[in-house]
Amino acid sequence: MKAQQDLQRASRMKPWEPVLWLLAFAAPLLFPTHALIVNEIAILGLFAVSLDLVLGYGGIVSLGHAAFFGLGAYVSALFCKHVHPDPHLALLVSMAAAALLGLAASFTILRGTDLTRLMVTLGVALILLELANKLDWLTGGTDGIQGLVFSPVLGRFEFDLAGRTAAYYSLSVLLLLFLVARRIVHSPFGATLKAIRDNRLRAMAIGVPVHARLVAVYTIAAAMAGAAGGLFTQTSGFASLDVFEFHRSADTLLMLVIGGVGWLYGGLAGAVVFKLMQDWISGITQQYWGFWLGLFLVVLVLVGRDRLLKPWTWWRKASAARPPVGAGPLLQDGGGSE
Amino acid sequence: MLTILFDGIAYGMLLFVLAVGLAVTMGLMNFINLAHGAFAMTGGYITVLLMQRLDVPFLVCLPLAFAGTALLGAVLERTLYRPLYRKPHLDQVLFSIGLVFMAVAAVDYYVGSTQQIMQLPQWLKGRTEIGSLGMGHYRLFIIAVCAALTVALQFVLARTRFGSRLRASVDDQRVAAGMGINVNLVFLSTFAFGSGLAGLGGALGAEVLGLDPSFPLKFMIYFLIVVAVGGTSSITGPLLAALLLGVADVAGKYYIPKMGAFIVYSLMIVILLWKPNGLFVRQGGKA
Amino acid sequence: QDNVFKIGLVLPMTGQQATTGRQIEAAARLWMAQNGDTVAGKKVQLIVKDDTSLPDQTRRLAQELVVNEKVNVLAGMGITPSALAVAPIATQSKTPLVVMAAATSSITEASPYIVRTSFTLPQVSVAMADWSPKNGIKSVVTLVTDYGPGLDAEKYFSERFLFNGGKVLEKLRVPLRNPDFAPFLQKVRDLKPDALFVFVPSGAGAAVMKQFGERGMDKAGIRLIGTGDVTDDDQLNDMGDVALGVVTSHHYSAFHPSPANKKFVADFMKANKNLRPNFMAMGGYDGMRVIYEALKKTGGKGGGDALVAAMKGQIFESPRGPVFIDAQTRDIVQNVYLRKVEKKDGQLYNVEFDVIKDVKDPGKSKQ
Amino acid sequence: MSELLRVEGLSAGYGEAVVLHDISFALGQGQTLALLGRNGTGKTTLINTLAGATRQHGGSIGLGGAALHKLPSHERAKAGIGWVPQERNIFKSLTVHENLTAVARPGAWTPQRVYEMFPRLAERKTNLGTQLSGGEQQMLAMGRALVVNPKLLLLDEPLEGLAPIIVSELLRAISRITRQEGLSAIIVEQHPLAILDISDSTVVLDHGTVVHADRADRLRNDPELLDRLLGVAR
Amino acid sequence: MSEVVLSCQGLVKRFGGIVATNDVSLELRRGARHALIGPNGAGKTTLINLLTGVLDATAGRIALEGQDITQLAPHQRVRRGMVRTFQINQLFATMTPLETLGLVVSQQRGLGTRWWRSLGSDRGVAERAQQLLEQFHLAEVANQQTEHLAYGKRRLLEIAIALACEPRVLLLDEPVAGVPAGEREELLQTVAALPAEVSVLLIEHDMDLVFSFADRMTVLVNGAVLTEGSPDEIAANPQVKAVYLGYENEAIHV
Ligand SMILES: Nc1ncnc2c1ncn2[C@@H]1O[C@H](COP(=O)(O)OP(=O)(O)OP(=O)(O)O)[C@@H](O)[C@H]1O
Ligand SMILES: Nc1ncnc2c1ncn2[C@@H]1O[C@H](COP(=O)(O)OP(=O)(O)OP(=O)(O)O)[C@@H](O)[C@H]1O
Ligand SMILES: [Mg+2]
Ligand SMILES: [Mg+2]
Repeated sequence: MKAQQDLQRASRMKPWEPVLWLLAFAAPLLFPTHALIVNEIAILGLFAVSLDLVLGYGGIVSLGHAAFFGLGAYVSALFCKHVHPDPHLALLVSMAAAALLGLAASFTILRGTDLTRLMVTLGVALILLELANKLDWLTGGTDGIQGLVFSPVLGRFEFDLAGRTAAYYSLSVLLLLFLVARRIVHSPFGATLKAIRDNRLRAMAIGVPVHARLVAVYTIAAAMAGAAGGLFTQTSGFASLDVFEFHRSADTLLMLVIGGVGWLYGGLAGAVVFKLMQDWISGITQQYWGFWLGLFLVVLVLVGRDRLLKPWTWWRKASAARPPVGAGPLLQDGGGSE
Repeated sequence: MLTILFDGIAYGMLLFVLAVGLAVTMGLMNFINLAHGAFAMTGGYITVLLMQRLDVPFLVCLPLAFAGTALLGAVLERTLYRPLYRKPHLDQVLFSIGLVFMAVAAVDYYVGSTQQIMQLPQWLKGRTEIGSLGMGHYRLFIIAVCAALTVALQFVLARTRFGSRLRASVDDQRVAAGMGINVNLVFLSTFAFGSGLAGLGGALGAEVLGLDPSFPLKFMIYFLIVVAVGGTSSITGPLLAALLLGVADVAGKYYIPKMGAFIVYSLMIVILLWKPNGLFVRQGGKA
Repeated sequence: QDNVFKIGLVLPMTGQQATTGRQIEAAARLWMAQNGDTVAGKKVQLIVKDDTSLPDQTRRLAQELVVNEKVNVLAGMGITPSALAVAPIATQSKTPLVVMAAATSSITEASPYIVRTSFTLPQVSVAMADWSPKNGIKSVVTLVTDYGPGLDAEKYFSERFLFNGGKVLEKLRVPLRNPDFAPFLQKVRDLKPDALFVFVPSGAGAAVMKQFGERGMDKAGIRLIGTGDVTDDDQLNDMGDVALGVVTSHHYSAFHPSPANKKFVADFMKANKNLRPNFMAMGGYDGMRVIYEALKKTGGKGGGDALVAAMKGQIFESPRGPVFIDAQTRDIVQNVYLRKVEKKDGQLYNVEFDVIKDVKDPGKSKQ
Repeated sequence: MSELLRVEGLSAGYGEAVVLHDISFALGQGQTLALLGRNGTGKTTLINTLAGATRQHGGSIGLGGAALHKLPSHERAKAGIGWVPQERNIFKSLTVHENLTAVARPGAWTPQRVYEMFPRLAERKTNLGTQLSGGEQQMLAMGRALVVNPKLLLLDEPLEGLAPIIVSELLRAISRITRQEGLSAIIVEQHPLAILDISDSTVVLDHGTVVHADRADRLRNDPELLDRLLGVAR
Repeated sequence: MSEVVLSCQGLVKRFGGIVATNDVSLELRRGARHALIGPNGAGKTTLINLLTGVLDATAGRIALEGQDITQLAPHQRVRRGMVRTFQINQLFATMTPLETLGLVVSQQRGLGTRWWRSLGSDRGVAERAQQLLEQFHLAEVANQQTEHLAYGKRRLLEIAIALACEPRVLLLDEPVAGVPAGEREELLQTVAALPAEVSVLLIEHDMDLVFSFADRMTVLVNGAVLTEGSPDEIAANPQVKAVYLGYENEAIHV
């Protein structure tokens, strides 16, 4: 039936998607010298996808997503140090811990304006940062937890210096969780999230339990961010305070916005663009790369993401101005009943 | 402890001047200008460089910092910011962070990355003791300037039509213009004024907060806290929020130094959970 | 390719620690300019990377340098977590890691390939704790930034100070991100110690001193002492008269009266638009020397193990004074000087007036 | 009767799209014009073009001798245009009173007089724009156009969502204002019969062009024509 | 008469000093076609907001099918069959009408928490969505983004959403505002054609429509119920004429 086909179209795998993933998995082989950055991008990508679930689909802005990343990182580190060096187990424990934190923290993001949410999420992350600093008997304070050795992935693949195992490990986890996220956003559950993002009042008026949905998606996203943090620790062998830092949340937000919010591949694209760009420019000018990165962001916004990243539109006339799609006004009350 | 209260008020006032421009652009113009700190930094560097290199007196530098930053704000508004008013907030975030990155690197390139140190005139360096209350002259000066500024701002926004014309323009540019409001001029002057305030704040704050190229990033969180807690719809909101945070921070660090950074963040979270729209919201309808 | 000797220098070149990176890079380049870039028939190549003070970046960059560039030596390391994060890579790849800045005591224990040419905080703090009781300071309050090096400084200073019969009235810790020192200084003022011992990262030193002066603490009879970070040569001149008379202990002063140092300072300033070298530059400069000497000795044969072996036990006359790389700990042994800020030729300098010779890192001698 | 508004060869639209083609008509001082047409024929676009809120592609607009089409939107208010947009567009973060004072110009119409006309608004003086009922917003939009003290009122479906009793009062008020104070008005309305009674002339649009322009009573008294042009039987 | 489905007693809503709803008691019977009229600002929209839980009442009780729902959250009331439309469109701007209706139908059928299958995987949902699209003349714009639709279409979607929720009680707030005269009748006919056991409460200022639709009317003035009765009683009531209809209403709606 046509309606059914139309409804399913969005969720169907596009031909370019498997190609893209094949390319991603080929990258560590094609560019063996860049396996480390592939690993880093995979982790950042996972983190950005997790933020996209919250921001792009749930409509909740957050400047404190690093809270979950950081918790995942530290839990993995502690697990390895005190319990068992198995990376898979550690990853699951990281996700569980982050999910618990997400569940608890989700109650802080239900009310208020976007600005409120920005600040509350940020505050939660910074408090965790302070905690990690103060509980130095557990976390090693500013020195962090260093020199961790995780056992081989799948019992066979040692984490090597060139970072190939790390890259494949992170890419696999990314793919797995990405597919789960993809399922979620195209499901009826995902549709109710979009409904909440677009119009909370109306979502309530068709019987969607807005708060319960937000709690659920926040928890899921937190678990994914926790996985990213776990990967971070496992592939680098340490966890230190900066996993909770403000800039980690902020950079991820930038990546996501660069790639496009409310589109799962946006987070991945943003991570690739941002990281490669930073690596490339800072290789050229170690002191002033910030300037060029900043310039890129400014131009990106002024020219428009579409026009900048799709060269074939350069010679077309600007399409008639239409209202921007994306996250709603930052300062408006997310609404709903008090 | 009166001295602690005094220090807290001075610190809060300083935060207020630094953040009030942001409250204006963000609260009234509904534009997320994370580059606010970059304007503050500009004001700071204008002052420091004028004093160091040209020996301009401090008191002359302050208005110059205001005017210089306001001019910069006006130029940027005309050239870069204007098309962004209609873009989604996240694009505004991206854009203004990009500006911050550029400003940080540019200052680093031209001035260097070391902390700039300002030499205050002698009459601002002293300290007056009245009983148990010790007041640094510079902090006294900050309080005086900020108080004057608050009164002036309050007057402009409450007693003139400018405030409501600005809000009208933000609510609906097209219709506001159709009702005879020169929207472009209103935005330009507001933005320039907000930037100027940031510049003044930067000039005043360089002495207490330090000044180096990472200033805009380092203090962005503080500005945002003040604006979020104070609410974006008035001037008194951010003022009281800044004072509250200033006093709480200073007193907290004095009495329970172990709690360090926890205090400000916890206070912020508690307030925002209690009053999600900030302490002071424009409500209307309370006839 | 075989004739190239690569040094991977990973440093914070941007962000709040940017000055560290600048000073070290400039000093390393100065060393190469003075001593040529061919050693033992090999062309020395310096590869600089910016880690923005993020340990995970430091680690990735170091790893890439080792795997892709096949660097012979890793060097730099602006902050302790960065150095610690790279340590396993040094071990795994048997690449010497010359730490030129990070100052926490334990770093050298993290890998047998780590050699340090900067200093450790216990080293300089203990010297201050020895000097002050002899000079009329019976009670102090310590004020340190709440992170690794700060805690080190606090611990070693106060332990030794107590041991020497002094009293520590209160140990204050300032959050790393702290805009205003007022409450802490007010607390100190109310406690009325003989002196305030300060350790803060170099940028914040000026602010502390100014607010110290503004609060009239000197007039209330409180002296300001600390480690040399507070009166960092990099910024000392801009601090103005508040800095005058401040007593600090450190291993290097740009005013160190030796011909080697005079030349070092003059050349450095000439090459860097009159920027005055500070102790960070010194760490970078001597780090390069240690690498060069090791290369000379081994002729580039024997890989990382040989290089580290050749670095151990080096003794030389550095611009900072006599220096010795302890073969056992691979940490630096050096003189620690007591200095007072004075005006010389219209410029502020840390003028040395006392010295404690051959100080080992007490963090290690403890165990 | 002196002429106030003269529109000649006007074409306008949004972005690249041209919605109105070659529109010409004139309106005298103190006169009321009923602007009619089916859904989506360009009535709102014409009103908005007069207010300067669309993109004009050609033609001229003269208001009391001044070339209105050369003025930016905000100067047209000064030149004598008072606009009630179709979607009301109350400034939502201003109170009722501020909505009026923010745009008021000196003249016979003051906020006070608006309150006398709509006592309901006086009771809601301190409510924010969003805290008004639909009909109250409509009244406020009308009042806001009046305090600009215009020569020409542009009313885009001003009766929508108003209670029947207010509708009749408002219609009476409009005709009083135009007759007694010399204001001209252009009124867009879905129910033609309601306004033809108080109008002097009509313009009917179809597909962005004028298909009928005449005295109002002609259309009022010709059910067949009404049906043909607007699909309004009875 | 048939049983009462929705009732409220002594509802009060205050905004600061303003009493928007003043001690309103109302009963809606099964299958009723009930109109709520009253001057602008009388509190009609506010009353609907109270009934549906968008606003919390200052005082009073609300019962749906005999159960007290005063404390229930809005979405819980929807689950019990009370659905509304909004005076100002409330749509999902970035979705298409098809997605919107697909979502509403699946939510209505209790599939809203399903996360592992796609939105279109349920055949019944798709069929029902398609049926609604056709019923409301939205089929040809089914795959366009809602925010780009013409106003009339958006208005239709607003009402289609409410019907997709399979209401047992339907509250309509000026459903035909902005809809051209010709299409108004048709729209209301769709509503009138709902199953007989569905109760409808309609707010509308177009008296032609109201009188042709309603079998019972309540008049609200200044937040309080002025009177209630059959259409004939209301039309003849001099008080209603004075405060709401006006004497010349025939002249307006010929
Ligand atoms: N912002 C816009 N951008 C592009 N086209 C538009 C815009 N607004 C309206 N249009 C188009 O212009 C044409 C005329 O629309 P307009 O709103 O002027 O009609 P109208 O006669 O006022 O209709 P209604 O009776 O529904 O108010 C329509 O085809 C519409 O689709
Ligand atoms: N949030 C609010 N704060 C203050 N007053 C409000 C608020 N919401 C509504 N009111 C007031 O309550 C009264 C009732 O409003 P309501 O929207 O219910 O009227 P209504 O009967 O639907 O009118 P209309 O027919 O014009 O839509 C109005 O006078 C309005 O100004
Ligand atoms: Mg129209
Ligand atoms: Mg209403």
